[in-house]
Amino acid sequence: MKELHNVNVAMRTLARELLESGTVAGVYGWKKGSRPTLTSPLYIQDAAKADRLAYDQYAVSNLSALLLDHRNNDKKRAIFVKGCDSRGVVRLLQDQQITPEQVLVIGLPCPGMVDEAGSLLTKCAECRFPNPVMADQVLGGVEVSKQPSAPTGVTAEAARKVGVGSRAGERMAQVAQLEGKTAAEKEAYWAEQHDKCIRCYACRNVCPACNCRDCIFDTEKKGWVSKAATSSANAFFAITRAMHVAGRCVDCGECERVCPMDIPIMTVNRKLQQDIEALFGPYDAGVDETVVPPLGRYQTDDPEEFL
Amino acid sequence: MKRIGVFVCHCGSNIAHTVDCKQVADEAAAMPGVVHAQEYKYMCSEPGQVLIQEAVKEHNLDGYVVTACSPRMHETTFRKCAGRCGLNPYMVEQVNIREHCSWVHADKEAGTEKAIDLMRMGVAKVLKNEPLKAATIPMTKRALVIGAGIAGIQAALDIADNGFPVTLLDREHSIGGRMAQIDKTFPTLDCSACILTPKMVEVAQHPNVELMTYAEVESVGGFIGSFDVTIRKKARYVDTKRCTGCGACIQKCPSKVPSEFEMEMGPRKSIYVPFPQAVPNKPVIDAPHCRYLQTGKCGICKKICPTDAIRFDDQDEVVTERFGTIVVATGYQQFDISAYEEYGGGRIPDVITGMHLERLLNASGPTSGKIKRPSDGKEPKNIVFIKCVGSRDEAKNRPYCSKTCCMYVAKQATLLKEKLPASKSYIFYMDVRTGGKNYEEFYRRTQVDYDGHYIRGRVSKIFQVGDRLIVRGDDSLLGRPVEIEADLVVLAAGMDPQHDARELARTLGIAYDAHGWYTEAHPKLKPVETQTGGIFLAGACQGPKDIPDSVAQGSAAAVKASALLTKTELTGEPMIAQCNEAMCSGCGLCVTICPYKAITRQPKQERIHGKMRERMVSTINSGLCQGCGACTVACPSSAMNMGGFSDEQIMAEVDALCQR
Amino acid sequence: MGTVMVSTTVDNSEDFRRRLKEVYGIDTALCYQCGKCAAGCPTAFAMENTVRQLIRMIQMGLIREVLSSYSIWACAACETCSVRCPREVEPARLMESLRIEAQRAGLVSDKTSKTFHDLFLQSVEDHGLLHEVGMMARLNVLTGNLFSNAEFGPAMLAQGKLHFLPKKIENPEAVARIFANVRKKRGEIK
Amino acid sequence: MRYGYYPGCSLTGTGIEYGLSADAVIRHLNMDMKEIRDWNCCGASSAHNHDPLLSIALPARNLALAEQQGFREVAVPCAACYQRIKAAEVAARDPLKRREMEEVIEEELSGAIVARSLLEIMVHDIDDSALAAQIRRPLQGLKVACYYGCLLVKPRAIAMDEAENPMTMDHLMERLGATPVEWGYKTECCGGSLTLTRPDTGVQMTAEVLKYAKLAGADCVVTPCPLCTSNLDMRQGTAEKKLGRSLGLPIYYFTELMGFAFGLPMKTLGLDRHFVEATGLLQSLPVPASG
Amino acid sequence: MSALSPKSGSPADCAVTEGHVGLPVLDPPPTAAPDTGKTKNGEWQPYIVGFACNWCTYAGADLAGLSRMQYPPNMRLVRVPCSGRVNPQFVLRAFQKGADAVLVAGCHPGDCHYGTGNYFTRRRFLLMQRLLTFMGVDPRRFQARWISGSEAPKFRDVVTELTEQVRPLGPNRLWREVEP
Repeated sequence: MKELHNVNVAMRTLARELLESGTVAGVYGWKKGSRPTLTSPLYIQDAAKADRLAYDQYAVSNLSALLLDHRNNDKKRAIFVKGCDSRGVVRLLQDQQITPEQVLVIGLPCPGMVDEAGSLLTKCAECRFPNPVMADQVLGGVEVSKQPSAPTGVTAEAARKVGVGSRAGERMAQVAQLEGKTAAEKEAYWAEQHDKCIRCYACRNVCPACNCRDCIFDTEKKGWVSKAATSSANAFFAITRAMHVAGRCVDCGECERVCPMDIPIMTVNRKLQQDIEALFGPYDAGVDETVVPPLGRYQTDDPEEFL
Repeated sequence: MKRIGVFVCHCGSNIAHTVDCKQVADEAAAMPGVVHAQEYKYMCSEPGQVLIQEAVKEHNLDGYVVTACSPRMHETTFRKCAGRCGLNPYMVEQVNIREHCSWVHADKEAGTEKAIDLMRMGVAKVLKNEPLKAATIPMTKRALVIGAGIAGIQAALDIADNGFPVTLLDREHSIGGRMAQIDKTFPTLDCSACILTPKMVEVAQHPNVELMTYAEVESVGGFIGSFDVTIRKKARYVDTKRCTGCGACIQKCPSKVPSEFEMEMGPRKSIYVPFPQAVPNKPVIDAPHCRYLQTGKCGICKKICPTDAIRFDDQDEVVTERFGTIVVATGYQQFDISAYEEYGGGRIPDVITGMHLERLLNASGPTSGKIKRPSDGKEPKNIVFIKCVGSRDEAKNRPYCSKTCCMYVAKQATLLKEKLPASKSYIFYMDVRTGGKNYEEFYRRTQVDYDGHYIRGRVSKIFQVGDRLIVRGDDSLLGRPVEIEADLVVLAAGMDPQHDARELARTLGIAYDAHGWYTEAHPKLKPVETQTGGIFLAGACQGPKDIPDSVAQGSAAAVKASALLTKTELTGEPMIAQCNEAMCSGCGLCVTICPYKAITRQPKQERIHGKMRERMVSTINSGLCQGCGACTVACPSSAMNMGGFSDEQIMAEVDALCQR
Repeated sequence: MGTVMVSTTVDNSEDFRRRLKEVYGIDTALCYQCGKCAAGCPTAFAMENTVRQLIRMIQMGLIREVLSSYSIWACAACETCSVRCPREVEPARLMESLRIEAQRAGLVSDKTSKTFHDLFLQSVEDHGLLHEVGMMARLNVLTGNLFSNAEFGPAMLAQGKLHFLPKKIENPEAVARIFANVRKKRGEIK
Repeated sequence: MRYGYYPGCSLTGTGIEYGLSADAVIRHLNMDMKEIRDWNCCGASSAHNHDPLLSIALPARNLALAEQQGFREVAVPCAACYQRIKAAEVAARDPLKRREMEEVIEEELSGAIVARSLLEIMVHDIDDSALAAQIRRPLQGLKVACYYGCLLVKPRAIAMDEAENPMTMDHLMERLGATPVEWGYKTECCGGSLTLTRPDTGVQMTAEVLKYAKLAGADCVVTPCPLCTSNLDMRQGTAEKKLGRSLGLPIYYFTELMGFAFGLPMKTLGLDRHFVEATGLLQSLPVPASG
Repeated sequence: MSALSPKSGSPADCAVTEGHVGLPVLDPPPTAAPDTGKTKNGEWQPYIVGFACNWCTYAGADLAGLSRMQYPPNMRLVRVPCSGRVNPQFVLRAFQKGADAVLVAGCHPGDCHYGTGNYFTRRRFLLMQRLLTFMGVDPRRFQARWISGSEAPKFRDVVTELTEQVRPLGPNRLWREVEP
């Protein structure tokens, strides 16, 4: 992508400098994969490898959860972020899993991510935060913004052309469509989805909000739920996962992307986002780390339905 | 597997009437883990308890279930019973087959079935019970009262009379608070100073009371039983040990400053006591206004002082002291009328507040009790009172009623009529609220005997034309706008929390509402307690209050504080949160949700991949935790658990109920 | 003065109050009748019922009386009441909504005001701008006060304040379409 | 370009002297300001009595045009226009409302553009020294009653200054050398919106405003609003009859006084186009010693 | 495939495929655990698990007993210190183990013994209720109520209503654990 040429050069230079100077112990970014349409995560600790860094419209992976590997480490790591990724970093900061001293966030302009066929990902069409919500540095002229905003930086025009954010108003369409169904239809739909789950936990592993040291689905000790992939246990897993990230999900869509069974996980997350907004007022997780997530606070005049 | 006993109580026929107790016992005996099951007429009776104790010994029980009445009734009984035979009291569960079963169901078959389910639930739970022990925390037998207004004075006196040492702290250099500024008190019209001054002297002379004036709380650490309070004693520039309070320095001081106590309607000196009856009656130097401290020239006070008490090199002193309990009595401040631009925003000299009028009425005030209006010293004829200024006004973010204004306006109108018989008081009100003993009667006298002219409506605007004030209001009873040409307007300014109330609350770790009033633990049943153990509230810091209410609350808070001080140590709740530090990721979600601030993130040293690392984990203060369990649900990894109501116990109960 | 059958009037007017809330965002239940609005109202002297009383009448269900009152047309929309209202009822916006509702209900008592506003908007719809002279002249004709304000004519002419021919903006159709679109949204056809 | 200028309908008609003096002052100060092309009437003071949507849609088109033409702010001299345009700007901050507005005006609206009154721009954006440098004839000894009217300061959501005791114009007058009087009628309504429909009511209100200005010892009244001015100026004679006393208070736009202080010719400023003679008072002011 | 999926696939894939619509609720698999609600005279009875806070609802239930109020024997109460102690996972657990309905009950907001616990309960379960409904659970099967220590009649009515609301729904088989 020609708009990103200079950004790529700058990324490599910056990474090299950061590693050479010892400012950071490692850098999270992407590299070109085996196919032109594949841009996959890369972690480098060696300045010599900085030239492998690459960033384009296929760099869909959100790297923020990888920072958890170093959560009890004093050394600093640099991470390149798109708008959606930056919210994952804020998630980790707010959850106190990393400290600002442990991470150097470098914001990038997002051209809108595309699939192999070159069409814009739905999540990008629905994107409200194409710009980093926080960054220590930025490349490509992108502007940091804690408000929903239009794409900025060198790819702003390209992003606008492919329609980044153009369907932000319709983010809840899938939720609304399901809400319109009968209880029996919903039950059948979700039963089918839950039955597919193989409990690989890929969704959890990639999620910046799933940052527990010990996940309740890994420990048998308390016996919350069986590890077997039965419909019952899968439903328990799906709902519990959703409730654990309720009000904390940063809407990056990685869980659904990595699901090998194509379970519409984000539909559940979006449903919760929608209800949280309707019940407790507007809230975007992973934007402002000083605002406590909605389930960690209350208003005495919250909606009352339990009378 | 644990060895469990089950004891089925008949409660006479109360239970046995609808529940086949024998069947319950039989079913129990068949359960895995149950080694003994027995029924008896009255389990709570002495023979019943003996029976349990013998069974515990005989069958070597690890725990037992009593199926009987409500645990709210006899849980303590059966726990103590266990304690007497060497069993940990928390290895006992009681299930309710009376209130929740036999009394509410007539069908014996259904009743028995339900009783069996509940019994199974109890057995399943007790199999997961762990012995619990309450932590004890030492009690420092000393109280701190913050704020020495009438509520704080009363609280300090009562604690001291109960025999405990108490420190009474105020940031001003005299105690007395707002009440000292007030002229006369409703509804009796006795002079405020006449009833307050004796109390001020009494508290100052009480052997159990230490006065700490001109001092502020900087930080509070610790918890109930041992609060470590850091206090800044501000520099007074006067050695109180040498000073005799003769007042020579005050007389000779050449620098005059508007007196805060007199609402800036009269002067004070730079070395001053705020009012003549001040306690302690020893002056301080107001450094920003002192000529010597600012310019190095003057020093007259030092020259004239007969006891050489002036210390220009005095410094703030910071001390940390330990107290077992704290009473917060920081009071209120008068609402700042500058928010009411439509009433001149404080710029019109003859538009004053209620407290200004108190000082004008007071014989020792700036006008020696003569009613002179501030602009030209003229005696006013037409006086307008406006109520609910900074009260019941959502647009000014003061939706609440300040509670005292209706009465103080009635009082002031009465006093004005006494002082100026030719004057006329017009009182704009929305509702007249006179709940209180002899209050309504007082209001009636203001209207009937003292010619108070009440007009129902709010005033929209006041503006000045020449030396007159044009007051435009609505008479909603008449249905027409009205205009009054007034000489003096008194805004019945409401009560605000102290400007720094929130800051102090955060220091103390107590809750406050949207406006900054401190929140009591329960609006009805715990009116002087806070959510933080060992900290109590007295007076207007909790919400607008008049003098009688403040005094009553001061005494109430003192009783609560004294009750704590009688103990040498406090026993905590045994059923409290427990953190599994190995699982805890230190995210702090539990910290924000805990109503008692019992959870803190603490560093934990740990060997990770062969290296010593430090990571943060949640730590529970067993003295503060009350066992609500909110943290257990906030914790996604369920590192947080709760003794007596653990995840495992509750799951076992659910399983037992369902898997029949 | 007749007795108000409150149980009937209040009940029958629920819909109107709900409409005020939903369409205009005005909740009359907020009002505690302090009268600060009326007391500061510069046109109260020209009203048969003050704004406070109008709100009370709405609370009590006297809707027809309110909509057909002259008072709502005497309001100068100065917003003083809204600025001072302690309960944030926004009486000025209420008066505005009552004027709109009065037109909807065909209960306009002040025909001059209605004619003025109609002519004003007609001028804007036609030209994209207000043509002051044209509007005033037509107002006088339609209200039968042929020479109202005419005394100022010669002086204004001399001062260059009167233009007899209406000006137009470059693209008056764009403005006309705004009117048409609003009508479409309201389900009205002109 | 920073400011898009929105003159509004009155500034070529009843408020022509406002138009002339504003033009002259803007040009004199060499401000980064240009008229918005093809602007339309904002709908004041009728649209809001007709339909809430129409009342924000009419001004919204001007905001959209200003955005398209690359302006960052809209400068509005007329107080009535300011109130309506600001209301549209505030409404457009709500995405749902903005969408509705876009549908009606058939133009895109980003919601980012800001409407400001010419008065606040003159006071806040032009620094003291730059203004002082322009003053040739300070208004020494001129006692002015600053009359803001309603529309710039009410309701709160659109207010450019405090509603009861605004000071923006007072500060400007002080900087021009005049002495603003303290008075209670700065924002009391003059009845401008009623003059055509209920002239009696209107004139009564006008008379009250003028009376209190006179009582406060003012030599003249200064305003930022063409409706107020035409009312206070044109109907002063009727008001005098109503009050039974003569007033003789010239009514100035703040831009006229700025222009005069800058030394611009009275004619350029439209000072000869008043009902109440307005040139004499200014000419009587002491002339500063030259040099 | 859903709206967010970056992988290929047409939006039509999002919808429930036609074959599902109109099908009855999942047929119980042959190995499903028996219905928990026992039959009485051959008639199925709803089985309800209730979580009650110690200070209000449990006390309200005690008062109902003291007042000898009669209500259906279909609910079993689990005592918890505070409704804020009720983990949504307990609710799921009850459904897995065969409960036909679940009730969470506590003090009225503002009256929490611990000050703030039930405010969090309210937020948590407002949300969970909507999520469960979204997943096809009949909202009558999961309810929350505020019942104070003095509201014995309310406790009686809630139990009665809940029982009667669930009865026509039949046994809940959604998410029921299959016995090994």
